Amino acid sequence: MKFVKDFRDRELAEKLLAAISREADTSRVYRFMEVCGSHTMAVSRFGLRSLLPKNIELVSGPGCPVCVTPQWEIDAIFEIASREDVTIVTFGDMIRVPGSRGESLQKLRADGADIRIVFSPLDTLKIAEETGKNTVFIGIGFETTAPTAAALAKTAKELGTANVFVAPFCKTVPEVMDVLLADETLEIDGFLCPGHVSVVTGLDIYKAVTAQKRSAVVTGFEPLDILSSVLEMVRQHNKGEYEVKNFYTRAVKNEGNLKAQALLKEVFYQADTDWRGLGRIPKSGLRFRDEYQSVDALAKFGIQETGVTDLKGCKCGDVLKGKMKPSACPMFDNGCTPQNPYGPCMVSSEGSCSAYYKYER
Amino acid sequence: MKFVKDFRDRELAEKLLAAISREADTSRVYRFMEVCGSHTMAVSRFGLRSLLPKNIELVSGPGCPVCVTPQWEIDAIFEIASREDVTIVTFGDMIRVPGSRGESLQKLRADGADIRIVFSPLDTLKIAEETGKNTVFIGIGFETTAPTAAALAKTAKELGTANVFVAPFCKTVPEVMDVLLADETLEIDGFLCPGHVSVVTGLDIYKAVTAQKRSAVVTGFEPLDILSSVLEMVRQHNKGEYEVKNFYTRAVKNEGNLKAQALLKEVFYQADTDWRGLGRIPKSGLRFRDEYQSVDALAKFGIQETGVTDLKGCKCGDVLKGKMKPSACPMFDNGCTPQNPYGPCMVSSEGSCSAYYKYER
Amino acid sequence: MCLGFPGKLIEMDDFKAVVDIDGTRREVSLMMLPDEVVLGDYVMVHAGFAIAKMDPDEAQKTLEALREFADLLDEEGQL
Amino acid sequence: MCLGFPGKLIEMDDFKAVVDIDGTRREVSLMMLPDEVVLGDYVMVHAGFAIAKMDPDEAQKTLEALREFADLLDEEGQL
Amino acid sequence: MKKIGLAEGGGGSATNKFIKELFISRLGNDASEKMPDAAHVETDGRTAFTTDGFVVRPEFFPGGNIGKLAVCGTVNDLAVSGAKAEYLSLGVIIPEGYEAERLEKIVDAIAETAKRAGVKIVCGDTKVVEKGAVDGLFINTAGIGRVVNDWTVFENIKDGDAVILTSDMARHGMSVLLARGELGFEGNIESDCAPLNKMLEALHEYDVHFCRDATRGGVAAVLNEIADGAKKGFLIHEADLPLRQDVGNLCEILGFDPLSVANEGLAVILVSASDASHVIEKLKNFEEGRNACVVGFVNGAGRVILETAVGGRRVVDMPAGELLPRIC
Amino acid sequence: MKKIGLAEGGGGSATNKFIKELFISRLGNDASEKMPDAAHVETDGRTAFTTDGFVVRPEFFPGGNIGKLAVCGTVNDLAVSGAKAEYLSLGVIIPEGYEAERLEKIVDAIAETAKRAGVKIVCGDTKVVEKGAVDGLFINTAGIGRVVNDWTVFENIKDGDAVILTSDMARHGMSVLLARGELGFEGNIESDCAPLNKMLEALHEYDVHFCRDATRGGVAAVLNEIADGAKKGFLIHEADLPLRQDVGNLCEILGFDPLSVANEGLAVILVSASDASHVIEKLKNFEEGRNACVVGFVNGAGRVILETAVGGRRVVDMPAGELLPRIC
Ligand code: SF4
Ligand code: SF4
Ligand SMILES: [Mg+2]
Ligand SMILES: [Mg+2]
Ligand SMILES: [Mg+2]
Ligand SMILES: [Mg+2]
Ligand SMILES: [Mg+2]
Ligand SMILES: [Mg+2]
Ligand SMILES: [Mg+2]
Ligand SMILES: [Mg+2]
Ligand SMILES: [Mg+2]
Ligand SMILES: [Mg+2]
Repeated sequence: MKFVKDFRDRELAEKLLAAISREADTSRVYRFMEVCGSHTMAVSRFGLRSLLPKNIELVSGPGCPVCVTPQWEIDAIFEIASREDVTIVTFGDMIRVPGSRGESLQKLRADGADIRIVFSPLDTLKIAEETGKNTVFIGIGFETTAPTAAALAKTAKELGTANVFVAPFCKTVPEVMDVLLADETLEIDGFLCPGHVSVVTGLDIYKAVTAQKRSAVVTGFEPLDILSSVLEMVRQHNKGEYEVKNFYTRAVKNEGNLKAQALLKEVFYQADTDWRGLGRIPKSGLRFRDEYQSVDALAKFGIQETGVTDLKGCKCGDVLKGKMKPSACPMFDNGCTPQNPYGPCMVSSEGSCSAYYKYER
Repeated sequence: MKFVKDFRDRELAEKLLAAISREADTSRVYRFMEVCGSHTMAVSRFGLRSLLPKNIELVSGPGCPVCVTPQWEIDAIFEIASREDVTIVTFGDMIRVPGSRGESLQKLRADGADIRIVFSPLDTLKIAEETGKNTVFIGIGFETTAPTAAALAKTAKELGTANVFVAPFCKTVPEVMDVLLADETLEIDGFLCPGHVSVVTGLDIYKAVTAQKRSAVVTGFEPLDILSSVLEMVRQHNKGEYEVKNFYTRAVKNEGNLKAQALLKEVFYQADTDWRGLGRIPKSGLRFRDEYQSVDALAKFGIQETGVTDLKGCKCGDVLKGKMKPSACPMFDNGCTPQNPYGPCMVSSEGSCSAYYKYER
Repeated sequence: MCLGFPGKLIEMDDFKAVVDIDGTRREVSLMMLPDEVVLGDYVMVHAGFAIAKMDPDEAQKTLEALREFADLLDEEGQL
Repeated sequence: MCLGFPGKLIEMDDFKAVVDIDGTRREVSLMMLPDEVVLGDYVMVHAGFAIAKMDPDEAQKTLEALREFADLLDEEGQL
Repeated sequence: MKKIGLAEGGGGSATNKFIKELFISRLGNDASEKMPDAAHVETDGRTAFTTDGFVVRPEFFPGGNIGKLAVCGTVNDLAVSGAKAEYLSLGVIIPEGYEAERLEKIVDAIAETAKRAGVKIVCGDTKVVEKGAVDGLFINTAGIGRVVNDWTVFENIKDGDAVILTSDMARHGMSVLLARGELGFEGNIESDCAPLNKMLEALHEYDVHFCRDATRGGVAAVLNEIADGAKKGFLIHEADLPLRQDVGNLCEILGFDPLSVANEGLAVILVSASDASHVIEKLKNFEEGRNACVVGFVNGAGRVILETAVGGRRVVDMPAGELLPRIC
Repeated sequence: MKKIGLAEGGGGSATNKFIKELFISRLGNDASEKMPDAAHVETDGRTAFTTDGFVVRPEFFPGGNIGKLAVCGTVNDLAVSGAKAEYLSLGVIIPEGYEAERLEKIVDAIAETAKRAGVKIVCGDTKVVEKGAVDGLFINTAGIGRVVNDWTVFENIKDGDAVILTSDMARHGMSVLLARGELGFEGNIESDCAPLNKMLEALHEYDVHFCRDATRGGVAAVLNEIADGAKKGFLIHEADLPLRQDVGNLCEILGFDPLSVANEGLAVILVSASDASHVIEKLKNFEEGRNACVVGFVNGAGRVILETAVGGRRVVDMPAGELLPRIC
């Protein structure tokens, strides 16, 4: 793929690794967080952790949407999915997420629920037309994906489609970063900032990071993107000078995608929402504005926020904050595996626990 | 089965056959018609034709309801069956009946039509409740079956069921017998009269037969019933004295079943109808009275009588009148077989042509 | 025209009954049956309806007539 | 968080386009794309939407910087 | 209530676990335990090979279930061909959402019947298909066995050969019809579904001219197939046909000819008339053969003729397809 | 447009006609023409026996159809086990109303593929099921063949053995995914579906330690099964993995690991490192093996390790089940 292949060059990667080894101070530990689950996946998939010096730790952050969706939202989805007259439309990521009673969309489908996996939220429209049933798109994700859910809602509304609904469970990055930064026990030196979220948001949202003397590098998902960003963060820390950097200039503009930002603002407002493991975070979620009541699955199905009731024994909260490695959770590979996930971090293949299980165990 | 086994006694049968052989005048031919298709089936199934003397011919009459249903009624059924929102409920007899374009309920079902085979018309109610679709019972048959269709119509009406309909294609025996008797070319000496039709109608309907110096014996469907009736008819002819006889007294009362007769009168009126091969016969069909419009499939689906347009080349008309043996039809076993029936007499397994094909070819 | 079979009444209310045929059972409607019946009676069943009470005496009479006729033939030595 | 891929625009109207990825094609919505694009341009696709025009100059710059840096290392003999 | 999901069919660890726990633990043997691509077994000389698909609904019926049937059907096809049934394959197609417990019962029946028949299930395959793709379980079995004699040769059939039915007729078809419940009848008819191989193997000491099991299409289909293949005819005596009273009655009520109704534990055997009584005696030593009897003889004509209970004669034709209950 | 009806499955004359005209005329041979209960064929010594069910949707996809697949799958299972594929059974489950012409195309593909593979279809079975019972055709094939060598023995695997893939990966899975059309992608990926038996038979002159075809679950599943069964590990080099660019891209776009995607014409072969180049050379003589290459080696550890394109290492785990396209 163009824009991809060049950024996987082994020779350059080796040189970056050599530079990192050379420049990293062996007397200290560098802890960098991949905010984005896709960064976590890329790190694992390319085996980058095995290449980095031992004193550079990459920890996974809150950027797997499936992982941070609270139990009550997941249970609400299952409740809707169990209705006879409903078709659920979802990304593949949601299929294996376990509910509080062990159910999942996969199991509900086996029980007869009508559940469709799509690549684009817009595919919902065609499915709704075909089935004639109430068709509910499960909107999860961050600023990258949220506009696509907004686009579906807006299109359905404009078309006057009566049977398309969107479950508004998208979340926003700046607010959760604020929470992480506000945690005094958080031992993170820098953030690999999510490349595609940044395509939409632009760079300003990371100022709070560098203000706290932590590095923030917006970057892509290829080995050279990640390794050069790690090197940059090592250097910033060695120098003690912190600055938001854009290492993904081929896609990310400083101001972000203004059209997508406008779409988000038009359709959603920022509401206090619950994050698995992180609790309720003010203004961190996207709920429908009143004008979009007619496509709001929460309104249609009378879903009530029941608050955070997390899974007993699951340490996702600590894992997401970078306080605990997945393998340190007592359930890891002991009642919680990708085949039979207990906590949501094990479900999404980019969830911290799943990625650890698959590639690092 | 009680009331059955005793009437299959081989020894008695042989004695009856011996008596028939002895009493039948070898210088003449006796031609008796089984009015009822079930008699035709019984004659074939027990191989009675092979046992009777050559000069006693049993010919099949108009008593196979599938056989005499005109093409337009069959096509109308197929038209209803092809509708998306319809479930057809039928006796198994109708499944293979070919339409004017080669279609059949069997083929329509293979194409996706919802077609259910039942033992009782009342089973329609349960199916209608389960599917919620417009559920149409195909009412074919004579006076034995017509009251069961009437009972369904009446029950559905009383229950206020909105999705149960009956196609009123039942016919009556006296009127068709009148037509046969009026045909001067008809060479039939006597009639084996339908046992179960007579259970409902009683015996009076056969007076016209004996008035014409033809015998009429109401009888059951076991070998001894049939053979003793043949013997009786031979004797009546030999004596030249004709009298309606009831050889099925274990089931048939002289006055018939008054309750069933009343039910028929309440629900249906006698309308001129078309008979395959016999043309339009005044007052020979049962159509719904106005009070039963709400369950009348003809009204519901706007079915128009299009008149008789019979199958080219099919000699069913002559076969039904006893003027032609099935094997004399040029299509018999030559484009028309039970596996691939062209005309309706080949479809019903009690149809004259089918019975001949299966057992006498 | 009309296949029928004689079934024995083994359960009954005002509107419907269950008939038994040597171990096989089916519900039948009584709404068309003109005769009084009791459990143990046989009815002719057609398309799920009892259409007549079967008369065992008449059956017996018919059979006896046939047998007498046969005996007569035997005596006459005509077989 | 957000898998994306760069696709080449090979068909286009005001609202949607078809992108090609080395022979595989998909329709994508353009309703969220802020940039002017022409056929042959590459866009970043996420969940069926073009979310950004890919900038080949920037990609080139990034790569050149990396290569220069590597050459520098070589020259320094630090590898 | 555990249900089978698509993951069990995806070909990864869930599939392997599912197959090991649900199938291999019940059916396992040396050849199958390591789940090789193909089992390697010992054969010698001529080998019989057959397959059948099983789609019966309902899956459970009096006298058996689809699993028992799947073993019997293939074992019997091997046995009637004159072979000693030895190894079976097992292919199962399972709809997403199928109850695990139900599947276990069926696999238990497979294991039990295979044991009773003395055959090993050495290879298998499971596929889980999307909910809605299928309304229940489908099973395929194939079987191989050592040919002892070839009982499939039409040319061996001689005029005068006795026609033996090893069991009474029509029980399977009528049992399943009752179990379907659609026509509103209830009864006590059990399917005759049984492995016939042990019994038929005992006949290799006799000169069996031909043998075939009378499954779909019943005895009528088998006799017509033979008549067609061997250019021979049959005279069969209705009075001698083994038929349970309730089975015969139900056939009559619905307008079926019991000769055309399916069996799953009935073989038609042709032997010389002089061997017939010995063969019958041998058959009667087995539970499955206790109703065995001679029902007629081969003759030169090309048709199957039935002498009826009252002495008349009629043709027994090849059944035309689906059996349809009649009312008129 | 002729359609298949229930009568074709009823077991009477309609069924026999249907089987003769649609199947036997295309697939017929001495063993099957008279439609015996079981075919009798010649075997000798050890026999390989395998079965597979085929439920692929859509039934037609670029590079093949369910019929071609049904022959390849079973032929390949025999071949990778070290046997010479000889005879196949064919079981088909057909929904009422299925288009006859479509079925004919599928049976034609079966006939053509069997011919190409040099195997005979000697026995079969068809079942027609009620409309609504199933959404399309299901096929089962079982196969038998003469064992030449046993390539299924985990104990024969040695540290240092070379891992050969006979073809590039993931084409079947991605071809079918595209053909399903559900995710809205279009492409030009053809399934790799092919009979590998002729090619694999040519390897019996070498000391093949182990062989398995990488179907459901892909190469990842096979390597993990071997690692599990043989208590061995693998080091595989991502840079050496044969993978067509468009196939790899589509996998990446959807978040799939191509190692976990199904193939239908790819075998994993383990030979000693010294034999590897000769085996590769031999494989490349065949169209199906033109992309054959060594992708890694067996080592002592119990895991499958991939050295990635940039030199990192990661575990290749057993795929967990259904492949799910990811977006996040
Ligand atoms: S291993 Fe499982 S239980 Fe533990 S934190 Fe991860 S997802 Fe939660
Ligand atoms: S043989 Fe066929 S075409 Fe001729 S009269 Fe009979 S049904 Fe009609
Ligand atoms: Mg991102
Ligand atoms: Mg009658
Ligand atoms: Mg295999
Ligand atoms: Mg078979
Ligand atoms: Mg069979
Ligand atoms: Mg398999
Ligand atoms: Mg058989
Ligand atoms: Mg196999
Ligand atoms: Mg296989
Ligand atoms: Mg078969």
